[in-house]
Order: sequence, then structure tokens, then C-alpha cells
Amino acid sequence: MREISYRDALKEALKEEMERDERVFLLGEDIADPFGSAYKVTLGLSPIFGTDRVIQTPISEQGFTGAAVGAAITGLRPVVEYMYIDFTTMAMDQIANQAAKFHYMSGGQAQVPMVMRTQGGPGRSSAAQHAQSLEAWFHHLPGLLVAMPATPHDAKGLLKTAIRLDDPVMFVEQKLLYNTTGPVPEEEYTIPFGLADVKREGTDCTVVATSMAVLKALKAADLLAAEGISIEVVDPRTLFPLDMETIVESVKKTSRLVVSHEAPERGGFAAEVVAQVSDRAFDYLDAPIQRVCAPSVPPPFARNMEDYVMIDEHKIADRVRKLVQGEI
Amino acid sequence: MREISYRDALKEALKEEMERDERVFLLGEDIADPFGSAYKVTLGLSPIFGTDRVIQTPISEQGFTGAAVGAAITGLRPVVEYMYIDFTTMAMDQIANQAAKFHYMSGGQAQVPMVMRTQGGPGRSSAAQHAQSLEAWFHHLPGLLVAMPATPHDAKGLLKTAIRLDDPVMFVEQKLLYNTTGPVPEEEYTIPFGLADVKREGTDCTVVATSMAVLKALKAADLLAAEGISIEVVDPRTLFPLDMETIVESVKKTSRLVVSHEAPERGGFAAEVVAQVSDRAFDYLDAPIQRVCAPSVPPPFARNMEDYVMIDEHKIADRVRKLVQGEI
Amino acid sequence: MNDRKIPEDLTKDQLLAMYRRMRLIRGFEDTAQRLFENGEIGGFLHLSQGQEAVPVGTCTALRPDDYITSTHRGHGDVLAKGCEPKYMFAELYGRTTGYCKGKGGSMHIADFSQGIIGANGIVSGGLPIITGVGLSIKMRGTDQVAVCFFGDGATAEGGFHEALNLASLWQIPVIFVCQNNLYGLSQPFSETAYDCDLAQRARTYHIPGECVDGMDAIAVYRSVKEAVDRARSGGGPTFIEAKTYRFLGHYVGDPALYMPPEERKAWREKDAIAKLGTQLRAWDYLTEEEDEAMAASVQAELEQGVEYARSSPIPAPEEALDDVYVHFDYAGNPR
Amino acid sequence: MNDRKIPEDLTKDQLLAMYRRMRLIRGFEDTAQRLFENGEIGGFLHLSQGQEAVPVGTCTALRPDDYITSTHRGHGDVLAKGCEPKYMFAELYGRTTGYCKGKGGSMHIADFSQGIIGANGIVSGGLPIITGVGLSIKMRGTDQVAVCFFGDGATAEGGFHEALNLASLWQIPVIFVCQNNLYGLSQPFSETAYDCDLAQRARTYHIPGECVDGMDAIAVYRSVKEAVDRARSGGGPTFIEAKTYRFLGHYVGDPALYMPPEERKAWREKDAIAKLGTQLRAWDYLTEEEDEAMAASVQAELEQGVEYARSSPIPAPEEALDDVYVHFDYAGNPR
Ligand SMILES: Cc1ncc(C[n+]2csc(CCOP(=O)(O)OP(=O)(O)O)c2C)c(N)n1
Ligand SMILES: Cc1ncc(C[n+]2csc(CCOP(=O)(O)OP(=O)(O)O)c2C)c(N)n1
Ligand SMILES: [Mg+2]
Ligand SMILES: [Mg+2]
Repeated sequence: MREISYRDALKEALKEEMERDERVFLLGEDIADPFGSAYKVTLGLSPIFGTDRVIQTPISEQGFTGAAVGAAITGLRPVVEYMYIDFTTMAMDQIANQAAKFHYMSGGQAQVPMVMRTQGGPGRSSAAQHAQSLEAWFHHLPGLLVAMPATPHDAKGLLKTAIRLDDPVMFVEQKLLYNTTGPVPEEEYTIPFGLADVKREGTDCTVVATSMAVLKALKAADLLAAEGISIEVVDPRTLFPLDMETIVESVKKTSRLVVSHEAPERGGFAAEVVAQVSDRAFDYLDAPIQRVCAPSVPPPFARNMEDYVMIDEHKIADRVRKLVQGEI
Repeated sequence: MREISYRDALKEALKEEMERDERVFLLGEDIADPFGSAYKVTLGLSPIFGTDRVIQTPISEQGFTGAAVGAAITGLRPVVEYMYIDFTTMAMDQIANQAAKFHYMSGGQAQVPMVMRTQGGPGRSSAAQHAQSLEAWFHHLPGLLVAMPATPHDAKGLLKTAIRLDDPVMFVEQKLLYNTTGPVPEEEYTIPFGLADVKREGTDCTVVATSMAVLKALKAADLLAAEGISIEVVDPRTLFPLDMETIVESVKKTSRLVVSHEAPERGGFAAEVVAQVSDRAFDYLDAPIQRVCAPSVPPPFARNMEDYVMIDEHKIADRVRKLVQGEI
Repeated sequence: MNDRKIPEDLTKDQLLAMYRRMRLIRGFEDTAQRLFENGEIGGFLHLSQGQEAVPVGTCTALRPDDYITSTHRGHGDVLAKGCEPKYMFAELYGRTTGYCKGKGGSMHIADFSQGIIGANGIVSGGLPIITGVGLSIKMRGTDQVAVCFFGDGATAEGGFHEALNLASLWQIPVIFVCQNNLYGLSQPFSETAYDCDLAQRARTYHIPGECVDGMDAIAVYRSVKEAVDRARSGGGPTFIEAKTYRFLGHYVGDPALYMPPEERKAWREKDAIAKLGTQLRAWDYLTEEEDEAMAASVQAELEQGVEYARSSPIPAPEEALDDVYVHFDYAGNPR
Repeated sequence: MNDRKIPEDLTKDQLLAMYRRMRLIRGFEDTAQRLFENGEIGGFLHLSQGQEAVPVGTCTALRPDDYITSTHRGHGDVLAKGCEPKYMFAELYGRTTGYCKGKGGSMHIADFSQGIIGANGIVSGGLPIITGVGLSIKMRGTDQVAVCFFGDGATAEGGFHEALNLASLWQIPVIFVCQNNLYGLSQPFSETAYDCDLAQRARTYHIPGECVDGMDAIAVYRSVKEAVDRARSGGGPTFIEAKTYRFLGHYVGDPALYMPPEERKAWREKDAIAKLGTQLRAWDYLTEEEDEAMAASVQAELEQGVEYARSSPIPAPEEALDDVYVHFDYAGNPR
């Protein structure tokens, strides 16, 4: 199968959905050519669809989020882009109090088919206000769906689904993933929300990982395989809806679980997975569930400090090793 | 000991700290007399301290939060009030990217001694945008401290400490607690952050509860006591720093744990408690840790629907009973 | 007084309909207040007695397929655009027949079938949203227009600025109608902005702005009509400040100690309903008997509305879990 | 040209210091760019070549105890207020000797000891903050002033409006200095606001506003000086739009295809450093030799700065866990 980048996979999804449905349009800062957005996902789309459908906005996150809400509830299907997930803070009322709640508070009258694309995560020395991983906020919020693709294949399939759903979706990309490549079918496909993907099968320990952590977990799997330890890497792909069946099945098989993400540990998504698994698979667990996440500090600037707080394959492998060897 | 209301306890804390330290001042919407703030906590303070220290602002949450950050980093000690926790969404950049991070990103130069008072929670049919419990967002955020007092005594002691700390504090009150009363010493006292309070001792099951859930847990304790079940109610009082020692000690004694709060379950604070306890007390747990929280839906308006999603003593007691009787 | 001059731009029927609507709103608010004070309904009630001329004047200039957004003080706005009291009462009673099936309550009443995008509990919440409604009209190529109602207090929020800026940039068919009732919650407008002329501020965005007497329904109508005509023909947004007054406190239960009694009295004397009634009689559009008959019919409609609400089914409590998502139940299971 | 007329309000020493500071900024930015392109430093670099006259003109009107806030493009602003290149380079290198001990990087350089409250990665982030700085000055009763630097792009954010509104209401000693370099990131200012005169907009808040040639350091100084004098004597806030230009792309690595070459060329010709140099020579304040000596001294200072940074200690990685709280470690243990 052809291999394309995560960036191009996303771009294809946008292009195909804009071709398929003329109600779909893009809204965000600096998304039109020649700049084509900070991570170049939308580069090349304004020449095709025009700046009436690739609408470049002033630096007004609250304003353009409201614009998306207003457009969505009156029949269009906006896809907005926040250049960094850190800037969703500027639009939090429109995201949390409006987009996420309109369907509910109108008693089901309104539908809010909007996608909020953004990217987070560390790894580029971009410091405290450009490298956060804030998905836990959106995951906690009733009314939103949250997707976090780790591969080009998932990125394309999930984005197409997100655009077709009638619920608001927070779609969280990762800045270091854009240049990663992987197989993506030429033919049309979509990936349902709420379906985890077992990215690697294994027997000794389950690792539930999201976004960049999936890639790190797969590398950890290689390291561990060399030592005779077999891990199963489960990527939920959507944080909500969350495919607990696949996770619980895996844990029942392996009896051990590590949950990993790039966001700070305290109150992060991993805690929810721990809480649900420890409830639903209590009798199957041989050891306490472990979290491999960032320590709860803001992203530091200096590379070595940033590396220190970032998860990586070694941190995951070390924890798995300790679990399997009964040291935890 | 004299009994006063939660509201008056808070008011006393503000008054005493404003008398003690002239750098302390209040900032928020409609906080001056004669209105004296939505829940009347600040009523009576502007006549004493003047409207130069009880500063009533336009409806500009972003603006006045920024004003507090600016004042705090240049030597003052602002206490801001968000009328409803739901409105922190309007100020999220200033809270999350500025207040919480200034100390860190300036390499320790800046200190941000500001308190953000607000109130959340259901119970008054105030619907989707006036009854949320958003403390999990702030708990997840490195750089903030989070307090959630359940009693007049704790409200006063914690607020005085919050004002004296040099770190930014999200101080979350609860709308139905303002009229509750309890013993509060006449003499000066403060309560340290990070010190849980065992609100009732017991042997069969630990219930960790926050804010309003503490009162519900205490009622559940009465219900259960009549059936011969003894629960220990632990109130962490501050979500961060979190006194895990007290919680783990209690769980080691009782072998069972229920965690309860009013916020939606998915990704809420309870998940963090579960994750930490299941790691640190794995071998002491006789049964899976249970969460008694709101289902993850926006707050509905109609009383009976709101009651349905609210936690109460029966929901807590039922879950404890099942745990103790081995049905879970 | 040119009260004698019969309007040429509004028919007798229109004027009578406006008058009736204003009385319906007043009656609705008075009834809601009574029901709240009786303990029959709960939540927050932000009532709009005194402000009726603004929504009614405005919505008289609108078509059924036009849109409005409103605020926490939204009863008058949504009634003016076409909401029926009975479904509104049902909402306040938390019944399944309410506009939002009891999930929304006073602050979230919406009727999408009539372009009523809803009241909003967030001050300024509707302002960013209206830009999307305008954008959507423009993209769909219809000649609808969209009105954003908001209060004077909302003008201090950042969303006010962002919305005006986007509307100006996009030249969308949006009419900003600021109901300046002189107070935010308890704060006088003079504490919201220093000596501010809102229409003038709008003009710095190149949005035509004007200030109109919000106690005069016909004046409001005319101002909005001009804006609507311009918007429909592609002329972009307009800003209207309607100076009005909230006769009562911020919400039911607020003694409003911050409103000087003389001020309250003075504004009561400008009552827009009384004014229009006097005009209608002066123009021989309405006899005393017709006036009384109308009062009775309004009263009957409201009483029937309350009755309808009272006798409507209470939602099953577990309906609280519905309507979180279109495609999933609240727990994330597909449906 | 009145370039021959020697300024009476600035001494020769002041003018030479301004000139040197501008060259220091230019050199700092050029050096940082080279270091980034070499791969010696990382992160994001938003450089300010071309804009030097604005911060230098502004800060020449300030006292050491006055405050500034800045933006993602903050090197020039903080250098103008007194930051030293060596500690800035150390920050860019992520060293313990950096202003923020390597935790902040380019977008967060701050020096509280000199009132430099810091660059800010959030567009418009400093605007709400400056109101608090102004409030604090007023409450503490000093005669300090506070300058808020921000870009044209920031004026579309809600925080811009909220900050101007509060400053106006509170009459605080704040000077808003908008560095209008014609572009947001890639978006021309004409796409940020429809035909907007920013100083005029400020005046609707009753904030005196004026537009100044941002390629003329002396003009900027005079404009800010007037504002500072007013602010110090209790006259409240001022808004200044300085029209300037970013010679390069938005960040190092941005080819800036959206900036027309003729436009870039035309602005290069207005270079404020060259302009001031010509003036200084015309006034006989600077000989060719002195000019070259100054260039060499600037170059030496920068090279020493880089050397200082390179030879400074790298933080222990686990220092990443420090400075989250004053009273607790990152995990919540008291200290
Ligand atoms: C973002 C936000 N901040 C504060 C409030 C609390 N609040 C509700 S109404 C109100 C006053 C609004 O004043 P105005 O906009 O003039 O409308 P009015 O009440 O006069 O109709 C306030 C402060 C809110 N609902 N939303
Ligand atoms: C809230 C927010 N939105 C978007 C960005 C991304 N961003 C960084 S700089 C920039 C352009 C800023 O333009 P302007 O304010 O004119 O400053 P300039 O870059 O021209 O100095 C943008 C969009 C950001 N940092 N913060
Ligand atoms: Mg008002
Ligand atoms: Mg710019």
C-alpha cells in the first residue's frame, strides 16, 4: 500500500470531504495559501476550494469558534483549526458552554456538526504555552467527542468520520506526527469512533497509549521483545467514545496494564482508564495498573529538560519490565 | 463553639485578611454593596474597605483575571470572584496560560499570589451553563492549587491560607453550601493546604468525598450506621496538593474505597484518586474502588432530572453497602 | 407630539399585533414571576418587564425564516419572534412538552423551527454565534437576516469586539440589537464603559450604528427595518442601541437596591405598552372595549398556557441522560 | 527634510544610546537567526529586524522602574528595556544562566528586576495583564507607568477590547504600543479588521490615540514621552499605533511568500537604523570612525554574549520539575 504522511492523510480527508459535501468548510488562522496553516495541513486547499470555503480569520479564537457554532446549528459543517491546543483557552466558552451543550440544552433540537482540529504535545522546545496536551479537559466535558489519531491511516479515517458526525468533535493531532508516514489506502474508507485498534498483539502486558505514546509504545515493544517480553499495544483512537471492551479483553489476557500519554499525569486521561479497568477487571489484575505520563509540570523550554519530562520508549519499557518481573 | 454559615465564614476570612494585609483586594462583578455579589459573600465589605479595595469590574472575566495576574506579579494579592465556575471559560487563557505558568516560565522570578474564588455545582435548577463542576480542569493544570471546602470551618481556614500563599489558587465553593452552618472558632486559625480531614471515622469502607459530597457522605454514614456498617469519611479539602497519606492509611484500614463528587464521572477528580490508591494500596483492596459521581451529562434544568443526576446519600450508601456485602 | 400622525409603514393589523405581543410578553413575565414566587417553578428567572418594545419592534421587521439569538433575559425576545407561551411555560415547569423538553429552562429557550436559536446563559455568548449564523446565510445564499439581542453589560466582554469585527470583515447580514437597560446585573452602564456611545463605537468597525428610543416600539421597528432591508440586499451588518429599562430586579428575588426609586418611577412613566396603547386609541385603531377584550384574550392565552404546562407530562428522570450526543448515548454507546 | 534640526528634547548621549540599542537589537536578531539556522538553538524564533525603532523609542521615554509587557516577538522590546544579550542568549541556549533558567526560551524572556514582565506566547496575552500592572501602580501610589507592546494581529482578540475598556474606566498609567508591522502571522492587517484606524478606535474608549512613524525612533520617543508624562501625572492611558515592518518572515524558517517583494524592498529602504545613523552624522554627533567603533563594540558584546551562553552550565534535566509552585514541589509536597 502507498505510504503517505500524517499531514497528507489529514489533507486528503479534508479535501475528500469538501468535495463530497459542499456544506463542509474550513475556518481558522492563516490556513489559506501561500502560508497554508502552521503545520501545512491545509496548504493547497484554498486554491482548489477558494477562500470562501477556506476562510482565513483574524486572530479571534472565540469569534471564529462562535462562527463555527452558528454555522453548524444552521446547517453547515465547519472544520475549525486552532493553531495550538494551548489557544483553545481563548475559545473555551464557545467550546464548552456552547458547542458541547447546544444539543442538550435545546432538548435535542440543535445539532452541532463541527470539528475542531488542533495539535498539541511537546518535542519542539516550544515551551509552556505551545506544547501542552490538554485533551483531558475535552474528554471530561459531556457533549464533546475526542479523537487522537496516532498514524496517517487513523488520521484520515477518523477525520472523515468526524466531519460526517453530527456531534462536535475535538480532533487532536500532534506536532511531531505530521512528518511521520504510513500506509493509507487509495480507496475511500472511514474509521468509526469508539473502536480501539490493537496496534500490536502480545501476552505479558497491555499498554494503552494515545497519539504519540502509541509510537513510543510500539518502540518499547521492540525493545522488550528482544528481552522476551511480549506487550499488547492498544490504541483507543478516540478518548470518547472509549472502546473499553477491547481494553478489558486485552487486560484479561495479559493481567497487567500500563497506560501512557504525553499529557501530565495528574487528572489525565490515563486515570480514567485506570479507574474503569480497575473496576471492570479487578480480579484479572496481577499487579497495580501503572501510568507512564508526563510529570505534572508546564512544558519547559530547554531540550534536555523537555526530554526529561517527555515519555519515551525507555520509560514505557522500564515500567513494563518492572511489572512483568513482579517488582511493582 | 459559635456556629456560623459557610457564607459568613468566607466573609470573615476575606475581612480578616484584608485587615491584616493591605495588599489584599477583591476584584469581580457586582461584588460591592448594595448588591454584594451573587451569593452575598462580599456583602458588607465595600462599606468597610471602600470600592478601591472591593473593585467592581465590568463583565470582563478575561480582563479582570489579567488584571489580577498583573497586580499579583507586581506585588499585590488580588482575590477575584467568578460568579459561576462556568464563566471561568471566558478567562481560561489568563488562568491556564498566564496565572498558572508565570512562576515556571519566568524561571521562578514571578510569583502569582492570587486567589480565584468561584462556586459550582447543581441543585438550583440553574441548568447547563450555571451548574457545572469544573474543578477537574484546574486540578489537571500544573501550576494551580485547588481548594474545595465542605464546611464553614474549612472554608474560613482554607481561604485565609489561600490568600497568604504565593501560588495561584482556584478556590471552589458550592452554591448550596452557603447557607449551611457549622462551628467556627472566634480565634484566628488557618488550615494548611494538602491536609485531609477525616470527617468521620469508620472501619468497613473509606469514602473520599469533596465539597457537597462530604455532606452527602456523612448522611450516608448515618444511614449505614443504622445497618451496622461503619464508614470513614475522608475530605481531602484541597484537590491539589492532595493528602494521599491520609487516604491510603484509611484504605489500608478499611480495605474498601468509594470516591464521590458532584462533577461528571468521566475524567473527573475521582479517577485520579482511584489511580493513585489502586497503585499504592493494591494489596490492601478487597474489592474494586467505586466512584459515585454525576453521569457525564450537562446539568439539566428540570428538578427531577437534576435530582436524578445529582449524587446523594442514598447513592453513596447503596454503593458502600454493595461493596461491603461483597456484591461488587 | 406627533402621536396623531398615523404611521404609513405599518398597517393597523401590524400595529395591533405589536401591541398584543407586548402585552403578551408583559403578561408572560408577570405570570412567570407569580409562579416563581408561589414556588411552582424554579431555576433563575430574569424577567424583562419594561423592555417589550425592543424585541417586538425588532421582530416585526423580521420574517419567520430569519434568526435571532438572545440572552439570559430572553422571554420577551423569543416570544416576539414567535414562541408560544404554552410551550414556554411547559419549559419553565420542566415538562416534556417544553421547547427544550425541560432540559433548558428559562435561560435556554429555543425554537429552531422559527429561527429562534435560543436564549443563552452566558453574557455575550450569542455574539460570536451570530457571526456564524450570518456566515451561514451568506454561504447558503439566502436573503435571511440574523438579529443578535444582547445587553449593555455584554459590551464589556471580548466576544462583543470579536463579533463586531468579524461581522464587519465578512459583511454579513447581521443586526446587533443592544438592549441597554442601564444596568449589567447591579452595575450601572457607566461602570461598564467610560462615557461610551455604543453606536459610535460600532461605527469604528464601519458598522452603521444608531441609538433608538427603546421605549417606542415603532421607532425600534423603523430602525431595525432599515437595517434589515440593508442586510437583505447585501449591505452588511448594523448596530442598534435601544435605550430601555428593566422595571424590576435582575432576577426574581433581587430587591434591586441599586436602582434609585426616582429613576424607576421615571422609567415606569415611559412604559412602552401604555404609549402604544395611547397611540392606537389616538389613531382610532383601538376602542376601550377592544382594548379590554385584548387584555382578556392575552390573559386567557396565558392561563391556558399555564394550564397546558401544569397538565403536561413530567419527563422521566432518566431522560436527563438523553440528548447529550446525536450518535451516541451519554456513555458513548452508538445508537 | 528637517533632519538638520538637532533635537532639543534628547541629548547627544541619549541619541547615541538609542542608536546603539537599535543596532544591538538588530545584531542580536541576526545572531539568533544564524544560531538557529546552524542548529545551535531551537524552539521558535520570532525575530524583529526592522522594528527596532519602536521599542527603543518607547523605552527611551521610560524609567528603570517602569514596566513593560511584550509578545512572542519580544527580543527587541526586552533588550530596549534593559535586558542584556548574554543572559538572553543563555536563555535561548537553555542554560541555567538564562533569564528564565532555560525554562522559558525566546517567547518568555522576563526580567522582573527591571520591570520586564515578559514576552508572551499568547497573542494578546499581555493586554489584560497590563491593566493589572496599571492598577497595581495606582493602588501602590507610585508614579511608575506600564507599557504594553502588542502586534496588529492582537487587536482582533477580545482581550484587546477588554484591556482598553478597563484601562479607560480605571484611568491607569498604561501606554498601549501597537507595533503594526502590517501582518499578523501571514495575514495582512486589512484581513484583521476592515479599514481600521486603530488610534481612532482607541479614542472611542476615550483613550487618546495617535499613529506614529514606527521607522523613526525619535518620533516614537516623542509620542511615548508625551503619553508617559500624562500617565505619570495621573492623566490615564494612551494608545499609540507605530507603523513598522518585519523585514523577515514570521519565524525563522518562514519564507514569507505572502509578503510582496516590492513591499519588502520599499520598507527595507525606510530602515530606522540607517535613518538615525544619517541623522546623527548630519548633527555631527557621530563620525564614521565612531560609527564603526560602535559597530565593533556591538559585535563584541554579542559575541561575548554567545560565548557566555555556550560556556554556561546546562541545567540538570530534573530541574524541569522545579519552579512549578512557590510553596510546594511539583508533586505537592510542602517545601
Ligand atoms: C460570562 C458571564 N459573566 C457573568 C454572568 C452573570 N450575569 C448574568 S446576567 C449579568 C448581567 C448582564 O447585564 P446585561 O448584559 O446588561 O443584560 P441584562 O441583565 O441587563 O439584560 C451577569 C453579570 C454571566 N451569565 N455570564
Ligand atoms: C491566542 C493565539 N492565537 C494564535 C497564535 C499564533 N500566532 C503567533 S504570532 C501570530 C501572529 C501575531 O501577529 P501580530 O499580533 O501582528 O504580531 P507579529 O507577529 O506581527 O509581531 C499568531 C497568529 C498565538 N500565539 N496565540
Ligand atoms: Mg443591562
Ligand atoms: Mg503584526
